[in-house]
Amino acid sequence: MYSNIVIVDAIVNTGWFDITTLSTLIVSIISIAIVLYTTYHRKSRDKFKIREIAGLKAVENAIGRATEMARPVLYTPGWGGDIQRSTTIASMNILSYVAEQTAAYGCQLVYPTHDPVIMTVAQEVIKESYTHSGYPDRFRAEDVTYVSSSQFGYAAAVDGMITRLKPASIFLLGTFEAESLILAETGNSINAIQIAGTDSTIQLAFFIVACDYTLIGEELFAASGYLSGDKSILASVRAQDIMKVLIAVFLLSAVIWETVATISGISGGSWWMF
Amino acid sequence: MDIGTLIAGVLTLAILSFLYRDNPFYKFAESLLIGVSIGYILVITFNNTLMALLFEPLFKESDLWLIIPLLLGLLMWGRFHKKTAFLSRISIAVMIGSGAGVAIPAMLKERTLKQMSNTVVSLVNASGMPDFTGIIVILGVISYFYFSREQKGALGKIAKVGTYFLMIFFGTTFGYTVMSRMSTFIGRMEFLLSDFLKLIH
Amino acid sequence: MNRKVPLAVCFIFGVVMFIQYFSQHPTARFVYKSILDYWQIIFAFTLILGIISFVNNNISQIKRGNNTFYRIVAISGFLIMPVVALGWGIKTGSPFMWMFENVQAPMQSTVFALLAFFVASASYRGFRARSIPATILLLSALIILLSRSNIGGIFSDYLPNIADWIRNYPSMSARRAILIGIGLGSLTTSLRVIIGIERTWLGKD
Amino acid sequence: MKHLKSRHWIFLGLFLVIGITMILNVKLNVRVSPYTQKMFDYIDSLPPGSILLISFDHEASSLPEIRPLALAVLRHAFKKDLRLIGVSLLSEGTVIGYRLMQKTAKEYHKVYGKDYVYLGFRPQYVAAILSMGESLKETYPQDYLGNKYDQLNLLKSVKNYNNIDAVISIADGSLTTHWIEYGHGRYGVKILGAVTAAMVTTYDPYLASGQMYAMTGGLRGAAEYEELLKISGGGARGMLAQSSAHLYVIFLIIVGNLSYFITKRKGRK
Repeated sequence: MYSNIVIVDAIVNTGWFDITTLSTLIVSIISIAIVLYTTYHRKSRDKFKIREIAGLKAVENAIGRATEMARPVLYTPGWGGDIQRSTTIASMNILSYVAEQTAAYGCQLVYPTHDPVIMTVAQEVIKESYTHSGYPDRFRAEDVTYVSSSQFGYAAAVDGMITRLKPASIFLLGTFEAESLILAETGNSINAIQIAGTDSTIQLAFFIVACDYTLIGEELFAASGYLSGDKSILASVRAQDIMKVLIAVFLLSAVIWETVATISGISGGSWWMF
Repeated sequence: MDIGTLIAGVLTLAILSFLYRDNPFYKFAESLLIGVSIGYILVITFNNTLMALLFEPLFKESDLWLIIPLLLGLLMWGRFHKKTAFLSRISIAVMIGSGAGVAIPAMLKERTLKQMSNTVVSLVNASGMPDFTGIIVILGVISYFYFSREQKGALGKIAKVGTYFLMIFFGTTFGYTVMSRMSTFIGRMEFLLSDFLKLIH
Repeated sequence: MNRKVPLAVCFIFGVVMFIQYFSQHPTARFVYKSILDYWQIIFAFTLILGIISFVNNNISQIKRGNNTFYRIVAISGFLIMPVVALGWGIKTGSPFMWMFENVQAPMQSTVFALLAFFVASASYRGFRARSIPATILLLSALIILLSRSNIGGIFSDYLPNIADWIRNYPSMSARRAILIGIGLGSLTTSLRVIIGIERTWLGKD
Repeated sequence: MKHLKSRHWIFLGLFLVIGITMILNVKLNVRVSPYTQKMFDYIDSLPPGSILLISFDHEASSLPEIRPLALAVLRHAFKKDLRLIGVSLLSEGTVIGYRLMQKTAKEYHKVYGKDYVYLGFRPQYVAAILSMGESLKETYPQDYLGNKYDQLNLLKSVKNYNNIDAVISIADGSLTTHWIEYGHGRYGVKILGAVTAAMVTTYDPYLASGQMYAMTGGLRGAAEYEELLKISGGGARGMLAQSSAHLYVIFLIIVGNLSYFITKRKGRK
């Protein structure tokens, strides 16, 4: 125990560079290079086309439906995230698209959240989207509300909103925890169309069962790129795909290496361990 | 019965009444819950963050570095006025930027690299039995999340296998979560039946 | 100006926080810890904005005669907590903690407990063997549920073993794959934020 | 009766199933899973005086499921004369954590400050975890009761995670992930989890990869733990209701599918 402390202290107190993070640094640099390449290399950027994601078509339909029924659209980013989280950022992108649509159709957009910082950013995003689509006067700041930072205070509040406002469409996009099914089932009881998407793997199971469309994990990030329509944002989806091919190659070779090592009984070293 | 248990019991029933439909009891409980929980977070944040992290070290120990976060916090209040509202973007930029900076290496290491390393196992395990699950699943699911091409042909087939495995995962999770949710309700029932109604001991 | 300064700030803080990950030097640790404290402090100030929006919304609803009673309940619920905290402190046994333990906590647990019912109705409605994937979902959920029920040993040891196998191999591998993907998604999103391509948070151009 | 929808009947059914089985108050035997066994064995193997950091990473809402589990783990630790430091990453877990520690400490006649301390809550979990890795004292200059850090005997030898044998995260959500990713990832401290059943699959990959050392989950985990400790608690009491509720859900799935296929067939004719 004591010698451990000495070693750790030695690492902590001396050099500027922590050698144990070397592999992460190398992979980070490679990944950053790939993203920068796909973003700034015009040719590869313009060629790229993203495949269709089922949930995305539904977004427009959902807003259309709300307009026809003259009922609001409810959008909430879940209780689990804060503004620093990449899922929240991805959700903001989709929100910006949805807000432009609801502005154009003159449909009310309600956005309850548990985090005051998310609230301020969402107000900004929605307001600007309304201005962008030419209807700044349709924006109502009180529709973007802070409800409560407590998980089930938030769930109870959003549940109340769903039962009373009876939104025609509900977007559950962001980081969700246990409140996911409370919201999704309440949404179901008023027959709303529900589009969900999250990186919280557990809640995905509930969304798949209870919602009409679910963006699974990474699809949420891809969708945010797709809907923003921004080429340089889409380029990072391409970057992710390139990395996935590299990962597949890496995994296959490592598995073959390890299998050969097991069969031959000669250990080849674990070079794939990070 | 003490007054606390009585209140807790009545409020518990009020919330449960939502299962029938929205009603005045639920509305009352909901409003109270929202109000009280916001009050709670205000007190706790004031105590644990503003006092402990900012005011005490700044004013008692004169830790002048803390003027920076104090200013960043005050910039958020720029939003009270239209003309100064843009100032809050600087504080938000600090949060979003630094959050992104932390996330890149941390997510890469813990989510991607570690999980990759752990997928690598020999196709023949120690007892000589073949073991393909790990690799098939990972390749299948990764190809499901491959966005550059339509899911047709070979890619489509692999992606389909991926979908099946995703469904197994979702099913398993659902199964386990049913357990958890039932436990929570059982716990509430235990409170109602023993502490509140005194039907069981 | 309104956009350039925040974008520059975002870039600088992003790069600094990225670099510090690879260093254990005391200066790097200090910078890191300080910035994490900033998050909390900024949050605390912003909470006031959130609360003002909450109070304003309720007051304007009261003025419009919209659900006046419930709005008053919400506002008084909110006011009572800081008041009792100022009066008697927030230690265990104080009125503040009494409110938390007898009003807030039981209601929260009960909202959570509603999930048991929603799980039941979702199982009835959502688990239909409509397609092959849906059937797979259904079967794996059923196996787990059966294996975790414990009624007089009706089910032999086989079922828990099968369930454990599903959990440890196919299910876990699928989750790993999702995690790998999410890691990549977060990476690219974060990078876009730092280099300023991703600026939705600033509003549209 | 007219406005009762199928949903309402399902709800009523569940209410009755759980209500009746609980009033019956029958105890079932449980088979101890290898996961719970590993957790138990680890804590059992620690020499007396070892220090565990218990993190109450849950909200008040999940107390019904968390409480039996937390009690079982705390009782085990106190029984083995381990020393405990309590913290909380969610403000709502704070008072609950304190109450649970206080209650179990009293059962085993443990002294505050010597055998256990409670440091309380720090917001922003990632920040809190990392800051404890640097210095526990700087993160918590005072304990929950307002005592200065240095005045507490137990904490005198504790600087950071290096002086702690393991962290047990008692969680109802994904906070344990942060313990794993930052506490273990960055500082190499051993992480154990006592989590709700819903979270079990989330942590499987971490458990398999060794990033998390051991884990036990749910009311069922609590019942297993109680069995190992040879005590009776809330875990075992709820097992019949739990199993009946599972069977009820299975029944609903089957009925749902039958009605689906019957309507489909009718539609075809």
